[in-house]
This record gives sequence, structure tokens and C-alpha cells, in this order.
Amino acid sequence: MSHIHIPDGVARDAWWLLVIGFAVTLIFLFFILRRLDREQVGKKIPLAGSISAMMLVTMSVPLGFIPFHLNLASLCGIIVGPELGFIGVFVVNLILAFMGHGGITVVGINTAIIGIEVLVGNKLYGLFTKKWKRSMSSALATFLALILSTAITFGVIFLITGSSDAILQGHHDEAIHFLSYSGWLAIVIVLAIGIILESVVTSLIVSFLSKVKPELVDRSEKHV
Amino acid sequence: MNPVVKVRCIKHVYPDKTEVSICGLDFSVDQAERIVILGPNGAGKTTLLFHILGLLSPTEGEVEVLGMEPYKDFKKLRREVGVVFQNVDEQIIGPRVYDDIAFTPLNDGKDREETDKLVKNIAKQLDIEELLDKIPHYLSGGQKKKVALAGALINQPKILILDEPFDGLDPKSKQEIIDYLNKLNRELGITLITTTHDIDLVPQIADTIYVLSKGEIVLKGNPKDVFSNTEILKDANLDAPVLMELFKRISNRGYNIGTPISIDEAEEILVKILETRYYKN
Amino acid sequence: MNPVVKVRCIKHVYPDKTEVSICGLDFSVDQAERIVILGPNGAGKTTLLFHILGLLSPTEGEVEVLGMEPYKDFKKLRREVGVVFQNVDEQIIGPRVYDDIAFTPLNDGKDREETDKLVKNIAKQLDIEELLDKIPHYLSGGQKKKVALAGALINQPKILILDEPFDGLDPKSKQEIIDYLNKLNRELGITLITTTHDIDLVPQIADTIYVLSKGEIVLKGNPKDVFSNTEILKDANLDAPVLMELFKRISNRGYNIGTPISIDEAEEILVKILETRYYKN
Amino acid sequence: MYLAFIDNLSNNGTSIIHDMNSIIKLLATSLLFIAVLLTDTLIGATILFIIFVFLFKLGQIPLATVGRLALYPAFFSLLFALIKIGQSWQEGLLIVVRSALAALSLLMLISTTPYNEIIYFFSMFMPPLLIDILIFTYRAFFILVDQIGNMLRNIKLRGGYHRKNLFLNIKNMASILGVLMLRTIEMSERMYLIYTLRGYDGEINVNRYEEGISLTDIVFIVFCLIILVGVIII
Ligand SMILES: Nc1ncnc2c1ncn2[C@@H]1O[C@H](COP(=O)(O)OP(=O)(O)OP(=O)(O)O)[C@@H](O)[C@H]1O
Ligand SMILES: Nc1ncnc2c1ncn2[C@@H]1O[C@H](COP(=O)(O)OP(=O)(O)OP(=O)(O)O)[C@@H](O)[C@H]1O
Ligand SMILES: [Mg+2]
Ligand SMILES: [Mg+2]
Repeated sequence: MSHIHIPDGVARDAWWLLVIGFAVTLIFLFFILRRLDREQVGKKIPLAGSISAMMLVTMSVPLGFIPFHLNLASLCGIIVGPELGFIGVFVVNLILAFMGHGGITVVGINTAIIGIEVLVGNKLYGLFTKKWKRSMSSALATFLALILSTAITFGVIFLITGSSDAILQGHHDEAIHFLSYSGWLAIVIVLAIGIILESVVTSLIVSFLSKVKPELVDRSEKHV
Repeated sequence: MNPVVKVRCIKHVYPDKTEVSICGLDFSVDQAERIVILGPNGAGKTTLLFHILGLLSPTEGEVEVLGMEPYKDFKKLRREVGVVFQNVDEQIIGPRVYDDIAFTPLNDGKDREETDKLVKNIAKQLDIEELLDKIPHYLSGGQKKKVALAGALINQPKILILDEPFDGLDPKSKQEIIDYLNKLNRELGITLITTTHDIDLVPQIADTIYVLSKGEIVLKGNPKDVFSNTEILKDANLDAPVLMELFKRISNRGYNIGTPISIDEAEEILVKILETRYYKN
Repeated sequence: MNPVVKVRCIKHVYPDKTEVSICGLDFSVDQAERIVILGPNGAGKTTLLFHILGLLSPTEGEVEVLGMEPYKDFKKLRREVGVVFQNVDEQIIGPRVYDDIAFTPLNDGKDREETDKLVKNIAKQLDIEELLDKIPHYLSGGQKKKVALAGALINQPKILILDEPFDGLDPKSKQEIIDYLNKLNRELGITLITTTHDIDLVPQIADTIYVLSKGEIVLKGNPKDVFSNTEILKDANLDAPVLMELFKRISNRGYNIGTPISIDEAEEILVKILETRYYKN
Repeated sequence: MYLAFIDNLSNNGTSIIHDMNSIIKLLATSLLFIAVLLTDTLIGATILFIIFVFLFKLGQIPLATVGRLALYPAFFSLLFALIKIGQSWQEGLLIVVRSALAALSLLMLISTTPYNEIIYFFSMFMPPLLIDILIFTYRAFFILVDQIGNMLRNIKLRGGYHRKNLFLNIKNMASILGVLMLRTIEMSERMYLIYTLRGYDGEINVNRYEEGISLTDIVFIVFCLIILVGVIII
């Protein structure tokens, strides 16, 4: 779980944030869909659908003893571009919302947050490949994209709960303080492992693809 | 000698509650025997193979491979059993042919040098040395099958399992694979278990045929016996190979002139009859 | 009568620079003709079909379908040509079988009522009425083929193109599809263009066979003629159907007793010979 | 894969909830969902939980497999709870329970309502292009699930699945995902060709299967309405 899926029911008091999430996501979607080239649209719809399916399926790949799953948002951004990638993230979040991953009232904000990974992953990769090897670039791009989206997630969490000092100052009650502290530590560790895993896997996939079908991960020519 | 594979009346329930049962006659394979499993679509052929491979555990019934329980002793058995599935595209994962063939030894902890020897050796046997450096994705259907076969054989398994290995191949590629499989069987004593819908090829790769239909193994025997059982075959949506069917019909019309299994045999039978009757023209 | 499909010496270069050429004899199909294209893996059969369908545009050479250029007049031709590809899974979009079959008429702007009639009608013909409400991924391989066929036929195309339609099907399902195709051809005059590696089925669905090999159409003719050309076939990695091969060999041994195309024919020939020679036993 | 499992439940289930009119069911579930969001007391939450267990039973949905999925949001909501817990532990607990209950309501819906019905509902307000993508996603998902299932099986048989050797395992899983990505993209290209041949030019028509409104539907929606009102009053 390299991503935090914000669930339903936690942001009751910060409904305005959910509204903003939806607004941002819908505006993006609106422009992306409008910008889809009429000529190309027939081609891109199956691609967007397939990529969304790929992200969903990826979650069932067992990584070994740790119960993590990937979602490859950054990789999809690198391969199909930020626009289709963003649509993919929306579709995935929408479907997962029904499955207990994330939630229906938070589809907007979750999409906006993970959509950032798609965008940042894609752009950084384009930037990095000018200097470095593709495997290195993709790892770094993914890592930074995930750090950013995680940071934003925390920002959102603090906005929702209305307190950032709760974790910093804690509580007079020692037991609760300890619970809170170790809980946060666990979360940070889990997230760090998740982010590293996803960066490594993304990089491995990119280097696989550059051996087998380099045009998919090539940025030297103009590419979406 | 103990059978290398033994299956007795298994039942499997898939998560979606589809029930597959494979009862009736016992399934029992000897070392170095060549088995072909026939049956209509959905009869449970692949399901049976999955049980033999230890990929599924039977809800009821017994499966024994080399004296072990495949599902429980998966790790041990894995090394003794090679597999090629229908869709080789899903089986070849190395970025280069070489990497793919080297997959199992490297994962089993063999070192690069030893692995290299193994890979080169198997590639030579299958005559795919010049492919080693290629990207599997762009190979032809027949070449991909050979690569998958190499990957399955590199561990020198005792049993080789093939699920519809001839699908989508042209006649020559089919024949090449058949010849190679028979060579493996003859020279190394590898046990072959194959499923196929290509009935005309069956006599070439079967010592024993099992016919699966409606949850039962309804027929078992050598090709001649099995394919003369037209009733049961029809009932299982199957045909006999064309040649056998032809001679069966002739025999039904009252002329018992034999049941050839290969085109050569059929030729000899007919020529003998004709020799005594016709002048050559 | 003008041919409905005409291909003259095309060359295609794929983006990765693989060159496929289909030259040699001209490819020319008449209305209501049943064509089978044979050739080894990678010969370019699918590539040829893609050109006829207008999915690819030839780098060199000419393709004409119903007097139009398929790549340019794609939209017009689309309605006249139905296709079933090898991998039917990718061809069925669902969400339900009904929606899938209704896909083309609805996209062509027919209203729901008319579409409904068309769907029900084609479903009845193919005997898949009880599948209409199902989800595609719960169907068996044979059922999926039928659904894809229904989707391809709903527009009542003049030409039906089938790329390896028998792959992975059991004998009975193959026969069902063959019978249905022949009925379509007989009753509605639909032109059939099929590729397959299932050589023994070819005589049943071919008026004319084209053999593709090494970039050339090397052979063209009715099944009897094509399949007696053993040299060229061998050169193209192909065999003749077992029966034809057998009788060919007999004829090579000096006994010209005919070239049967079906098992029934062969039976009659042999029984006639035997009748004059043997006592029934 | 639980998505496939749930799809099977919703398509092949035969319970009284499966038989309901989908739109009514959607509306009724929305009422329950709102009730969950508005719950402020642990007692209210407990009652709602009992109601969901009852509805799962009624819908013949295996609570152990499907209900377990509600633990994910519960886990993620811990993040929020940990902050709130500083203020009161009830508050923290409620957050966790609420998100699990919200997930249960959606799971109940999706386990008893086929995907195409839900798509039909979406098509009433979503742009057609998005609906098309959702339809493609659904088909592609089931094709890819099969493929990845086969690949994982093959890897396992070839000795490539290591539960304990994280390094090798991740390397192999990345290869699988690489192959899958490649095949996904090529598949989408083939799909595009095939659908163009079949007349696709950027809009798939979604069909609704006519369903009447039965007494059960009315009873159910009234029941949900009562619950919502009850939650608001408490
Ligand atoms: N993963 C699965 N989940 C549910 N049902 C399954 C699954 N795999 C197979 N089945 C069902 O089990 C039965 C046997 O399937 P199986 O694939 O073993 O048949 P088969 O003989 O190999 O057919 P084919 O000739 O088409 O390959 C079929 O009814 C099939 O639908
Ligand atoms: N999209 C593609 N990109 C590059 N090369 C291709 C592509 N499709 C086919 N080819 C190549 O073109 C040649 C002809 O392929 P084609 O698929 O037409 O053969 P085929 O006769 O249909 O073979 P099969 O019997 O295996 O289906 C082959 O060498 C193949 O590798
Ligand atoms: Mg099978
Ligand atoms: Mg082909």
C-alpha cells in the first residue's frame, strides 16, 4: 500500500475538502475528455480502459511475505501519458470505491491525489531521461511522485482532522500518547516500504520494457 | 512398478461453485508412458492437469504423483514435472529467450556458469541456438512453443505435461514437436501427458488414451481400442481420427481389412488389396 | 461477374520494419465463393486479412473489395464485411451478450426496436438465445465463438472473414460452426474467407484454396487440385488432409482409384472395390 | 481476486436483494449510506452493523470473504482516528467504525447488482466517453485477470515464486507485470481495430434491462428511509 486511500466517513466535518476534490477531478476530466483528439478518440478509449484494468489487476500480484500491493499509477503515467493516466486513476478509484478501497464520497480527492503521481511521474521521467538511464529515471521519478502525493495526503488528513499538533504534542494520557506515537511510526514505516517497493518495481518494469519494446518508454522522440 | 501418476475419482469445486468431477475409471500412468487425455470443451482436462501439478487441491478424491501428494509436496514435485500450457505467451517472461530458458535454474539458486551450460545444451537439442539472443515476443508460434518447451525441460523433469501444445501451429511445426517429444520419451524415458483436440495426431503420441466426458473417465486404452469405440466417442462429442473412422466404417460394412493407425499402415493395407485385384495402370 | 475481393502483389512494412509480401498468383474471390487461405506460421495470412479489412494500408500493391479501396473506404466497406478473429475474447465487449451483439446496429444508428429484432433473430439462428442475458466472461470457448459470430453477422455482411475460427474447439463444436457457415453461404450467398491450420476440415469449407508461402501465393485451386500438389505443399510446411494424402499415395503406387474429399466418398470408393473382391464375412 | 469474486456474486446470485429493481436498490442504499455518515453514537453504529449483517445474509453474501474487505477502509481510517483519539477515544473508534460501515453498504450494493446496471446508472449523468472507458475496463479486467492468473501459475511451476526471498520475488513479479503491460497495450490496439470494424466511433450504447418495481422494492426503500430518519433523530 504505497497509497493511502482516504475512506468514506472520515471527513464529515471537512466536507468542503471533498467538494474541492470532486471539483478538481471533474475539471481535469472535463478538459482531458474535451481535448481528446476526435481522430484519436477511438484508439484512446480502449487504451484508457485497458490501462485502468491493468492497474486493477496489478493489485492482485503477490510480492512475497509483505502484504503490499502496487498500483503503478506513476508507471502508467510514464507509458500512456498524464491524460489517459489520470482517467485511469479516476476509473480505478471509482471501481475500488465499491470494493471498500477508498470510498464513494472521496473518489474526487483520492483521484486528485493519485493523479498527481501520474502527472509528476510522467514529467519527471521525461526530465530525468535526458540525463540518466531509463531504469534510474523511472525509479527516481516514481519515488518523488509518491513522496509528493503522500505529503499531500497528509496535508489533507490534517486539514480534515483540523489538527496537525495532535501528533506533535500528543495527549496528557501516557497510554494514548504511546498508542498515537507508535501508530504514527508504524504508518511512516509502512508507507516508506511501500514507496520504495513501488519505485523499485516501476524501475524493473521500465527496464524490462526498454529491452522488449523500447518505444513504450522512449522519450527521445516526441511522445504523449 | 508403481505408477508415476495416479488419480482416483477427484472432485473439484471452483470458488464460483462450478463443480468438476473426474471419476469413473482410474487414471494411472506408468513411467515412460505416453498419455493423451481427450474430451470435449469443459470436460475437465485442464482441471485434471492442475491437480496433477499440485496447483489445485481436490475437494474429494486422491491424486498421487511419484508417490507424493502434489498439492502438499509442491516444492519437491515441481522439479520433477515440466509443463507447457496452451498459451505460451503467458509462459515466456524473460526479456530474451536466453533469460527465459535460464529462469528455473537461476531461481533454484544454480550459478551462472552451470545455468549457462544447461541453457546451451537444451537449446542445442531443440535446435533453437540462434534464437537465444532474440526477444521472445517477436518469435513465431512454433518458435515460442520450442522456447517454452526448453524452459520446461531444463530441469530434466521425469514427467512432461502439455496442455494443447499444437494449437495454432502449422503442420510442420506440429510434426517437429511430436518428433521431439517422442525422442525425449524414447531416449530419456520421460513420461508424457498431453491434452489436445487435434485427434488425427493422437495415434502418434499416445500409448494410452483417456477419454473424459461429463465428469467421468469413460474410456481408457490404446488408440486402436479407444478409437474403435465409436458410440462412446460420439457421446463425448469426439471423433476418431479420419483413417480409423474410415476403416471402422468399412469394417461395419462387412469388410474387416484391419485398423491402421498411421497413413503408412493404411497405404500398405490398401495396396495389398489392390495388388491382388487390379492391373497397374 | 466482378470479383468481390481482389489483391494484387501487396507488400506491407510493419512499424518495426518487418516486411511481409503477398505476391505470386493473384488473389481473387467471387461472390458466394468459399475461400480458405493456408500457409505456415508467419506466412502473412492475418496480414492479408487485415488488408482486405482495411485495417492496414499496403505499402505497395493493390487491394480491392466490392470495387472499393478498403483502407480509404473503410466506413462504407465496414458494413459489408463481418469478421471473427482468432482471439474472440478481445472481440466481445459486452457488458452482456445482448449488448455485444447489438453493438453494430446501435452504432450504425438503428433504433432499439429494430436492433432488438435483429439481435433476437441472429441469436435464434445460432441457437444462443438463452445466452443473451449472460456476461461474456462466463461463457465457454465455443459459446464465445458463436457470440462473436453473431456480432459479425448481425449486419448481414456480404463477406465473412474468419481467422482460425476452429482453434481450441472440440470436434463437435468445429462441425457445428462449419455447418452453420455453409448454411450461410448456401442460403444467403455470403462469401467466406477463412484461414486455418486444421487441414482436415478444409475440404468442407473451401471451394478454392490459396496457399501462401515465403511471400508468395504459390498455389490456388480447388481442394482436389491443391492437395494433390504434394511438392509445393511440403515446401510450404503443409500437408494434405489425411484422406487425400492416402489416396494420393495409392495413386502413386499405380492404382488410380480416385481422390475422395470426404470420408463418405472414401468409404464408397473402397467398398466398391472390396465388393468385387471379397465375400462379406 | 475479489473483484472477480464479487462480479460472480452479483451476476449469478439469486437472492431477494439481487432481484430488486437496481435503481431503487441504488437509491435505498444511498439512504443507508447517508445514515452511516450521520451516525454519531456507538449504539447507532452497532444497530447499523446488525442491519448490514442481516442484509448480507438476505443477499446471500459471504460475510467472511466480502465483509472482510471493509477492514481496508477501517485500517486507513486509523490514520484519522489516531489524531482524533487525542480528543476522545469514542470519537476515534466511531471514525473507524463509520468507514467500515460505509464500505459494507457499498459492498452490499455491488455484490447484488451487476456491473452493467451500475454503468447504466452512471450513464445517466456521466459523459459517454467515460462510460465507454468503464465498459472497456470491465472487459479488459477479466481478460487480464485470466492472463495474470496463468502467468502467476506458470511462474510458480517454474520455481519463480519465493515467499521468503523478497529480492528475487520482486524481480520476477516485475517481469510478469512488464509482460502484462506489453500485452495490455497490444490488446488495446487490437481491440481498437476490432471495434472500429464493428462500427465503434466513440460511443457504446448502454442498454437497460427493463425491470418493474415490486413490493419488495418499496418495502426495502421505506425500510432504509426509516433507518435514516432514525439515525437523524437519535
Ligand atoms: N477458474 C475457474 N473458475 C470456475 N470454473 C472453472 C475455472 N476453470 C475451469 N472452470 C470450469 O470447469 C470446467 C472444466 O474446465 P476445464 O478448463 O478443465 O475443461 P477442459 O477440458 O480443459 O476444456 P477445454 O477443452 O476447453 O480446454 C468447465 O465447466 C469450466 O467452465
Ligand atoms: N504488428 C506487427 N508488427 C511487426 N511484425 C508483425 C506484426 N504482425 C505480424 N508481423 C509479422 O508479419 C509476418 C506475417 O504475420 P501474420 O500474422 O500475417 O502471419 P500468419 O500467416 O497469420 O501466421 P499464423 O499462422 O501464425 O497466424 C510475421 O513474420 C510476423 O512476425
Ligand atoms: Mg483446457
Ligand atoms: Mg494469423
